[in-house]
Amino acid sequence: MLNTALFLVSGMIALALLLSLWRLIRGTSIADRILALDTLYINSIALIIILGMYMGSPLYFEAALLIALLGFVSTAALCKYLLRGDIIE
Amino acid sequence: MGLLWIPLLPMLGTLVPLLVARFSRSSIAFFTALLPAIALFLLFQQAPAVFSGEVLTTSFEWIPLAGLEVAFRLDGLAWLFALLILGIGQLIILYARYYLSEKDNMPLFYSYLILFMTAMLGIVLSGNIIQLWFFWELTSISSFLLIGFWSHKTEARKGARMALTVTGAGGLALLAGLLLVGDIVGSYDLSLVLASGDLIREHAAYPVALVLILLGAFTKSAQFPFHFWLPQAMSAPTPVSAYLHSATMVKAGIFLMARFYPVLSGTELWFLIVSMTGLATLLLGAYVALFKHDIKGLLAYSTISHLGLITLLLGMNTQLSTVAAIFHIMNHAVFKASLFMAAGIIDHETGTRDMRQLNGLWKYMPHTATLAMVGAASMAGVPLFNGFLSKEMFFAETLHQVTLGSLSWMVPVLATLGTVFSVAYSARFIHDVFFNGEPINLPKTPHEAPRFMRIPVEVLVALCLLVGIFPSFIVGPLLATASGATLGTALPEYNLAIWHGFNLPLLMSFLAMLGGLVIYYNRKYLFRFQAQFPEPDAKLIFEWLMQRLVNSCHNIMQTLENNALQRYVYLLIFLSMILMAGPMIDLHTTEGHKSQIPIDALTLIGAIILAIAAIATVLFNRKRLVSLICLSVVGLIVSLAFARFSAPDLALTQLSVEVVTMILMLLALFFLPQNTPKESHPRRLVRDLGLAGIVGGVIGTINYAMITRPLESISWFYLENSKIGGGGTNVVNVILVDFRGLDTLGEISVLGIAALGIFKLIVRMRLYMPSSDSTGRPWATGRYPMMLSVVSQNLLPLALLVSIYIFLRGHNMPGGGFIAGLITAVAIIQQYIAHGVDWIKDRLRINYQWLIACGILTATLTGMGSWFFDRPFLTSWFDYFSLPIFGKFELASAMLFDLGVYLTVIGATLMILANLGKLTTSHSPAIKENS
Amino acid sequence: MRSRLLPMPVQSALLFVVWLLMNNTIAAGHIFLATVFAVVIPLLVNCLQHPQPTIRRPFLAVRYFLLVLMDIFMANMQVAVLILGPLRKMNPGFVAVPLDLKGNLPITLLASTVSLTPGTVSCDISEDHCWLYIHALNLVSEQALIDSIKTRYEAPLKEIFGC
Amino acid sequence: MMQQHLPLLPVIFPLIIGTLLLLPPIANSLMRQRSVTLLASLVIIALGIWMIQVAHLEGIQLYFLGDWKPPFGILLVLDRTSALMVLLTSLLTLGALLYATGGDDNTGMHFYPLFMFQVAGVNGAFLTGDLFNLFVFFEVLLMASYSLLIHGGGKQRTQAAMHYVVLNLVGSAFFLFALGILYGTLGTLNMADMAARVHHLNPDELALVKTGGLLLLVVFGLKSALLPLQFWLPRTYSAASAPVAALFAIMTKVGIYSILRVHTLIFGPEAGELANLIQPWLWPLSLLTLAIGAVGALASPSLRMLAANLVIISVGTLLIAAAIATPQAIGAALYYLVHSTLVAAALFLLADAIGEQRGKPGDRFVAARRVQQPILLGTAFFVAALSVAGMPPFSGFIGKLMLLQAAGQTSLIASWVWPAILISSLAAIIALSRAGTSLFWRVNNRGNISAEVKPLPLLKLSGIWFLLACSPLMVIFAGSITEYTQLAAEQLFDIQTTLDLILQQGDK
Amino acid sequence: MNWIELILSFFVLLGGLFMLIGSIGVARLPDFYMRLHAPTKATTLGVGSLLIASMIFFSLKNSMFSIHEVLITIFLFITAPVSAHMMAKAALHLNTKTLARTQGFSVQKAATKRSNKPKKDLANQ
Amino acid sequence: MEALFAFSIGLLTASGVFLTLRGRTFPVAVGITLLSYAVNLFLFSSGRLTINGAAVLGASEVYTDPVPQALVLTAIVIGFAMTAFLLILAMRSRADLGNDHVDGRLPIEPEEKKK
Ligand code: NA
Ligand code: NA
Repeated sequence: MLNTALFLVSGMIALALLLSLWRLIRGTSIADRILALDTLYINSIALIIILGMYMGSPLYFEAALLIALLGFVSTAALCKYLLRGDIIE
Repeated sequence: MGLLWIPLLPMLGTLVPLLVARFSRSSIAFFTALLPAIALFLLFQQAPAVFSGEVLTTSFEWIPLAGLEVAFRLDGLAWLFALLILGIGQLIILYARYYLSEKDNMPLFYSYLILFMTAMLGIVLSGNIIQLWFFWELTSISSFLLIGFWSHKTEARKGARMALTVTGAGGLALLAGLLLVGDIVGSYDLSLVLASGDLIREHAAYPVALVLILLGAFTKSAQFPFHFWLPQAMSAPTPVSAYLHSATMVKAGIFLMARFYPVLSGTELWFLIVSMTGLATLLLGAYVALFKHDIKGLLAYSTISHLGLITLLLGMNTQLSTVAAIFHIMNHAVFKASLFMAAGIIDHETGTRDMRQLNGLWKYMPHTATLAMVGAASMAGVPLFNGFLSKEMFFAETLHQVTLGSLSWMVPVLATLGTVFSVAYSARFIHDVFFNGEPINLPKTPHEAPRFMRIPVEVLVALCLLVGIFPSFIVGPLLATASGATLGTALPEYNLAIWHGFNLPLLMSFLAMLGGLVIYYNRKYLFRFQAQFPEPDAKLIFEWLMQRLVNSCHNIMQTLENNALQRYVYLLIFLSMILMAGPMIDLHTTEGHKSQIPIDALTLIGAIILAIAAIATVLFNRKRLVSLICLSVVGLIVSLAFARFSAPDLALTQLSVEVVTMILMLLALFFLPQNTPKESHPRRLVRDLGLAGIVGGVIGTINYAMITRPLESISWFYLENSKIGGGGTNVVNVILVDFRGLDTLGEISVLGIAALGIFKLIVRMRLYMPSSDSTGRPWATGRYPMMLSVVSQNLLPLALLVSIYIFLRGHNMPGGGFIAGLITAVAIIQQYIAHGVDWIKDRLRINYQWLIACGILTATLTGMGSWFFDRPFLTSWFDYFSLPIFGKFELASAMLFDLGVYLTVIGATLMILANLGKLTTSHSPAIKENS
Repeated sequence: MRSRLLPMPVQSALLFVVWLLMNNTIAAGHIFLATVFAVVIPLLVNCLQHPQPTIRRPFLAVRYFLLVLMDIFMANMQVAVLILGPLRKMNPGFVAVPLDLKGNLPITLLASTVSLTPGTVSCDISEDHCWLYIHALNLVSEQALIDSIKTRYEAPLKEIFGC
Repeated sequence: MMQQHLPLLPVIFPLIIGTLLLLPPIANSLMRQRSVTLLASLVIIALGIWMIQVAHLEGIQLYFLGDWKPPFGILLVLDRTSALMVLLTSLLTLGALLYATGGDDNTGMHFYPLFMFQVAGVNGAFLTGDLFNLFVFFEVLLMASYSLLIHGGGKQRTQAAMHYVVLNLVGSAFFLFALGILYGTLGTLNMADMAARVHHLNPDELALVKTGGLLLLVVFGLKSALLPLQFWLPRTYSAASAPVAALFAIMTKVGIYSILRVHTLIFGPEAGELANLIQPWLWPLSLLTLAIGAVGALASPSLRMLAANLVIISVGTLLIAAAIATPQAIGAALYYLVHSTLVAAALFLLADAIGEQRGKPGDRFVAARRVQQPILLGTAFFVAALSVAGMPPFSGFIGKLMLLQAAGQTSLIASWVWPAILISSLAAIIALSRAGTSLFWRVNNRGNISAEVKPLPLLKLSGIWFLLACSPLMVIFAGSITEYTQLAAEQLFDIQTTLDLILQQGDK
Repeated sequence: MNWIELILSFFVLLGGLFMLIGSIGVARLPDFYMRLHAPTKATTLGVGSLLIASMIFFSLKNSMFSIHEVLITIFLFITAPVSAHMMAKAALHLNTKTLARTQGFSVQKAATKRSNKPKKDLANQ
Repeated sequence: MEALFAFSIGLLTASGVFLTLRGRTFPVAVGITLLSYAVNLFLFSSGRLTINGAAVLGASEVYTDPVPQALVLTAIVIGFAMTAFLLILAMRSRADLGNDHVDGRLPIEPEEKKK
């Protein structure tokens, strides 16, 4: 039962990924693309968690943690780039 | 032992002039002459043995592997040449003392001269044919220096280069020829080579070897068609010309032919090449000489023709002709040296060498005139002078030879014709210079040369006469031994006498005389006739050829090496594809028989996203920021793939690296154009796409073929020993810090070096901050969004904690120093982004450079720690401890090593990013690009 | 009132907890380590911190936290419906909320709360920190929204930080 | 006691010195940096001599890092060849550093640390017995070379660096592809183990291994400037500042050395199916390299360019030897390699010195004011020119001679090799005589010796002469040197012994 | 034990559902500011519930409490609003188009212009 | 799965190579990065693909080949260093040469007016 659930969810997440990617490619504004990228990060956190449960191994937790941490940094950097161009000033 | 000193003393002698440079001119000359004089003396010491037919040799080991040894060998031929070189050398030194002016750097000149002398001696005395070549090239080099001695004169420079080029080329051919001979004989020892004539002549490679060696000889001794460099060598100071033309340089080629006579001669090929070349040279030289207005020019061409004569003699394959050749070598050396010196005197005293100005010098310098006339007479082959005798023998030989069959008669006829011209130009030399009216506006008023300047000439002229009158008494024995040594067999019957009765040769000489005088008498018609032809200037032609060569090379390089990176990269990739194509074809079945993993939906979607993102990165490559965003999606998916295929460490590393790279790219992009202009030609696009497709296909195929085949790797060892030997359960990390620690050390070094290099790049970079973005919109005013700063600063401690956590668990769980380092760095960079450089600079005082150094040092010293336990570098240590409350925990040297990694990563990353942040200084508009 | 040893008590506590969380344990050794890091790290990063107001009313803070959690849950439901429902129904809009809060941390917290809770995202803060610009996914009544934010979130925050 | 660590020292010592140079108190003063580095380079020379001695008398020395026996750990191999290369590098280092201390070291930052790091990388590449470790050391020396290339700044350097870096990045990528292929088929990284495993592979896997081996040829070919991958070299080398260019003279040799190492050990005569994998490609390419080098030499407008193209000629010559692939040829090649490296380095330094003295025209072949110290520089140039052109009495001709002899053994090949080598020598002679006459003899008296050019500092001269002195010495001691290189070459080809030695260690 | 699986599956599905909804929002909503709402909310709950699921899962699997997943939620709760904030700021800066019927457009203008006008705008309404 | 993996590598390589062949520095840098992704995956896969077999002792029953992972880790770091240098060099060449073409000078080829 759980496995079916996991299977369904992985399907959902896959779909989610695709949708975000579509937005990323489609745009239209650059902000949209950044938003899409951010969403992709979040989706992949979920993806890794599912993967961890799927494999029943806790080894991938840190990966999720890192995405949560670093995804924020890169989003922030991108936005700063749009705002100021110079992200470290 | 004395033999060794003969070349050795002059070799040392090259330094003498430079050492005594401070002394007076005369004493310089004296000391210069000293060592060669001793050598000459030693040479005479060897005379008895040599004349008794002995062959003296001495040799030392040098390069056994190359069959090279320091070997000297003295036989009659060598003795003769050594005599000429050293004897005439002495006279030249004396002569030069008075010839050279105050301005000239006399010590340098002498040193060159002696070097040249040494080289010549080396050639004639070598007992090893490779060593012979060694000195052969040395003559080319030293003559280059001598000819170019007056380097301020253009023609001197060009003449020198021409001589070097021609003789150098010949030298290389010679080397090839000698190596071939050596291969055939199996040794480079001269005696052995000379002993195995038949072996060589029968060998298939004989023609090749012969041609190559003769190329060497002909270029050196200015045989047609390589004669053109010799006249250019006149631009050297006259003592040099005298030496070059008489006893040395040009004689080297003759010597070579004489030396290898027993080995190479006696075949049709030899005759055809050598004698015909000689004949052509003889005629050409003699004819051209007549029309030269420059005295030295005339003499130069006469040298050419006499060398041709000698060559012709050597080519005729009869023993007597060889004897005649040797005889003429001596005679020519003597009279030509004297003539050049005389010419030098005239030049020196009148300031010109042009015979159209020089007239009637008889009454100004009767003494010199007499000497010159004797020399000229001997050159013309007038009886009672030495030239006559060898000329007679020459005519006799031309009559005997039959190799040309029904055409044989041509040889004596043409020989006579040549002599006719040589008589004519000799006549001109005498009449045109010393008589023929009054001199025409000479630079100087001519008078006799200083006493000692004439002595050398007098000595030589005396020799001309003495040999001419008492040949057998003066040179009989010498000629005999020399010829004997040349032939390597018993001597033929011959008789050195002035009078052989009325015979054909005498008639030919008589005709020659008559014809010569007649021609000179009506020379104006001949001159007028000759004037119709433009005189080809060898120098110009040669220079033109050289220029053509250089230009065409330049064009080739221009077209090939167009300094376009795109082409170079294309070539690189293309070549690798070509090379890989062959084996790919041998690969019969792509798919191996390893059980494969079934595809699951999630991975499939992942792959699809990867593909789309990659393609998007390419398609958007002209909108750089978008392309960058797509790129980071690719990076994200790649790290997910690592996670999917059981590589948590890689996933973590990839993630953190990817973020830092993204920040870096943003920093760089800020100073670069935001969009790429559309400049690639469709053809190029198609071409690149094609190559890219091929590469992708090939790499993909190889990858598929590889991963679908089973593999027995060494990995089992690491899995077994990671815990017991490395003290960690995270095998990947144990491999990094222990099994393959050196890789990691190198890796962090690379990172550190990169940081240093980037710092180097940044320090001097002058870039201006764009005041508005690519669309022209001014930047937002708020520098540090409040919310961002607040959250960033509160995130920092957490991030640090996480990095410590990642660091500590690295040895047993996914993580480790590198990832931890990156997390820390990113956390700090986040502060830079949120608060700005200045704010951080005031609060955070870390010298990143020291951090890097300490990191690498920590890792290295940790590795060296094992030395104290007498174990190799990087031998790890670990142990488990347990304390009452804390329980069991592990300490490992690997941890310390990893700390080094951690520090280096932080140092490097921050050094790069923070300094990049500091970069921009003033707000002035971006660099205008003319695109 | 800020102690030498513990310049940032809240962070220290957070660090202590987080370390134990990460290691999934309450073993003595780790408690020790957690304490060490909880003390050391703040000392390390202290130099990189803007001074921040400390929490005056911790319990209120906890209540606020739970409240926000609750709202987040509700928000997600509503937003989910909005997103999946017909786009016609939505009428988005910008709202400017006047701020009585002072201090960066409180304002940030407010803005974050707004972003995390029902159909609103805080887009910008005026440079004088007097206005919070919000985008609402489905703006029914501006004033109602402003009031709810001020009462539901701003007020407690003011109490918590006593400003 | 130290001798057991000898194979490691040439790698680790410069690395440590390099890091120390970054730290106070040394980092603070240029004088300290200079003295420390010079001392260090002397020590490295001593190490090199020691290694030669050990390798020569006590045979191959192995060093197991982390005490992990092959094929599992990384392994350093000290044999005659690697010892020779290390010594060569150290000599080069001293020469270049002496010159640098004359003032080129303060035109940019971190000169000495980077220099030391590059030396460490080069030595590592020479000594390692592990293919991936070779990659790592390649990257170390490349990274250092990137940074050194831009030392001193200026448009040309930046532009040359861009080409150099991008090309080498692609090269590194291919190196990794090749490594992947080789590990993915052979399942090991230790070169000796690879050589051993090559024998039990089925044809398909062999095909894969071949692709890997040939890809490696491209990678090493790029480093060693094998046609058509040589285009980057002339501009890069002539753009680099003199001491850096001098050091770079060893870089091409690293590539050639790797070809000799890898392709004789793994794909050498005893590799069964894979025997002499690269020869069919190496033949035409090396000959063409020689040709393009000769053409380039004739076309060169300046002494730097000429020197760079002469490097390409030497590369072509060496690769021809690699293509002949007999111990005799390789022995000759090793001798020639040492000679050509040192002389090329000297030429680069000389070009810089002459350029400085001649003022604005620099080292371009045009009339200019006469150089000061015409004797010192002129003689130096003369010696360098003769050596590099392979004319007696200096070292060049011995190497070429022995190479010609080696080629002569195989008469068919000789018919190609001899003309190629001899004609290239002629081209060199022509180019160099042109260079010499125009640099030293074509003096325009407009700007005769003017005050602002000061004579060359003694240190710079000593650097040049130190390198040049090796040429005559190599002639005088040619006997023993050639004997050594010959033995080294035979050792290279004596694969079985090497394998036994290394892999037995593994079983122990 | 089945009811635990039930709970697990519930949380898993809930999480996945919200994840999906979030992305649907990103893909579907008409303008940037509206899209901005989708992930910032849906993901918090989506990830949250997945993490709860994973907590339960691993706690049972290894029969010891596994609550470190909470960390991720903490991080997301801290960072998500800021990301949203930054993106919004950027969008405003770039004058990203809004849906025609967006109210308080002047407010948005004001926001981008950083003036303190909005008081009047409010007065008008 | 293997086929999928190989295909992805091929595609990444192709994209990387294509961008590396562009004329401006930034796309080249992006191309090199793509190429290095491909390289890392390739090298990684030389230990064959394994699912749920991370080489952490005790974490699973079958272990993947850890060696390539270690190699890729090194490769990633080195690649990062190289990319960083390339990017800064790109900035420097823009600063020194006034344009961002890899040759430091803008092409004069008539490619512009062709279209
Ligand atoms: Na900045
Ligand atoms: Na006259």
